[in-house]
Amino acid sequence: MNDFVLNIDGYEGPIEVLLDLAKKQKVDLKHISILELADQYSNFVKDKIKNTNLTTVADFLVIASWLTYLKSRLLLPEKKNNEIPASTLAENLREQLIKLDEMRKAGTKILSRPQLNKDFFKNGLEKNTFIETKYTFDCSLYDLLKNIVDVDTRKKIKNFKLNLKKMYSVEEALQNLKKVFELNNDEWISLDSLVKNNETDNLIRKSFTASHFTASLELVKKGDVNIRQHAAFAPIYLKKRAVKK
Amino acid sequence: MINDKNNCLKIIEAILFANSDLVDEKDLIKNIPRNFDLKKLLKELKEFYKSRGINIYNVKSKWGFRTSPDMSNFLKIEKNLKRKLSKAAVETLAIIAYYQPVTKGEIEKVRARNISQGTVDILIERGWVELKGRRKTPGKPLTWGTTDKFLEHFNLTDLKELPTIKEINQLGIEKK
Amino acid sequence: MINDKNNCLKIIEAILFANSDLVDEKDLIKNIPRNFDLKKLLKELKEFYKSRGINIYNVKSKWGFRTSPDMSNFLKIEKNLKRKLSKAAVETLAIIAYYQPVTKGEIEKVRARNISQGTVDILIERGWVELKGRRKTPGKPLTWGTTDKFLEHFNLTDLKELPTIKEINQLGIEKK
Repeated sequence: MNDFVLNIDGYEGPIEVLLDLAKKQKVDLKHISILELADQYSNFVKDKIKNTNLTTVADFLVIASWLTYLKSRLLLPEKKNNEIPASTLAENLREQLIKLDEMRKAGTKILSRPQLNKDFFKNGLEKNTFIETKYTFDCSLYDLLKNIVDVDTRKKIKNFKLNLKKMYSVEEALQNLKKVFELNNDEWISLDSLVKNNETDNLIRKSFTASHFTASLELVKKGDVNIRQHAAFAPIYLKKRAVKK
Repeated sequence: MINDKNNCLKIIEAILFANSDLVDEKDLIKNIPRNFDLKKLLKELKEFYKSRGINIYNVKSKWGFRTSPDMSNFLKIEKNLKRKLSKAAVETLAIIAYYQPVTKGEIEKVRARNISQGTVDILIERGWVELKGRRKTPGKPLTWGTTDKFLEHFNLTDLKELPTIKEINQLGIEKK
Repeated sequence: MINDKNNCLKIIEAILFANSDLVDEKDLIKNIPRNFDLKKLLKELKEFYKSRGINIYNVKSKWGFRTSPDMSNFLKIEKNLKRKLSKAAVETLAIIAYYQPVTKGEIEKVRARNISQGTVDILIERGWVELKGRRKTPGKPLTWGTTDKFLEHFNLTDLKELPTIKEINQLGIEKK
């Protein structure tokens, strides 16, 4: 359903992997070694991702290459330029992992609370006689936004279809060519001459030419028509083939 | 812990409360240790709630909570239940909010289907949309727009606070 | 007869009992004589039911009866169990709960990747999070926050009842 959710060993994303690996270092997250983490992570990626489709692991690989870059910068003497110092990047990563760890614990804590309809219950009564129920219609901002997106999308699709209608399909071109050859069966006709002179829209002219060209190749294949062109980009001529007795 | 009388009473209270129908003694007894006399516990509870706003009530062997009968005069409480707007109404509201002032014809064009008067009526009744005067184009069609009550309901101080369609897409709200 | 405190308590009990949804103080107050302090009465009732099988519980100014959470083992009434939340959804919920009002960008800063569409949608569908308007900073980003339904679902009367991050971290250390 969702292309972005990847389950490798139950992980939903690289940051979760990083957090678990960092915890394996068995030190306070504040003091984890980013160098070690980079190695741990690249081993994880090598190990788990070997047989997985490349496009689905893009997220994991991006982090892997970033970590390799960070590692190399941490190992080399820092250059004096405008780049953010590697030590700051490492510190940011530590902080992020700490925050994620906190939020994971907080989430577990929330979910471990008593939950309505699981651990505690409302009154089972559905209706009560002395309550006069008045219905008011309700709509949340989210409902509203969801629907405007929906309308907007539909509008776009509709416009797109409208444009399509003007295009010529190969089927139409075949019908058209058949009519032309019913009336004219012994002269070479240029493909360009079939385009309506009053058609000024360039896109439609192109569509007409393309579909009629494809259709004429189809007729040639079937043996109904001969086709001829003197040179590349020269006009293309068509002529009905005489019916053999 | 379950072997304490107070706990048995608590269990019975919770079960009676959570069930809309009366609960039979044979279903209650499953949750009570054997050394307790269920009938006695139930009578004790009934006594406890006798003078309160909710009473314990039974029909033969079936038990439940009910509001006290003498409370009925005070219970003319008006309950406001919220009912979801229909898809057509939400869409119409969204179009009015985003394209106002907008004519009925324009709404129909965007929705690619007719809107019934009922749909607009619901929005008017709710106080979210109103007539905004006539457009100065041929035919002088009436236009619709949203009200201050609309802003209030959606916790907006200004129409400018509505997210743009681009922003909504970035929020990752699911498109159908 | 209504001018007696016990009667006021009875009326409140009956009303709270008769509504399976929480009842707002402003609806309760209509049924109570002016010379009574509703808040005080509600607190008294809450205290009275504290150690029973059903408790009085509130989310901000809304009140109701709920079975006591300690009774959950005896109440295996099977209501449709919802699908388990993904780790990503739980983390996102925690971030929204603790850092609200929080922007999508801020959530992503902790989670390090785009929050997938589905994640927030699932939380919205459960009614636990909602849009909370724009931040008054440059760019005026939209923010997310938790709802009263979130509080109600997790038996919280107020966001302050959530353990602080410091407390959570200490819990983690204890485990080791």
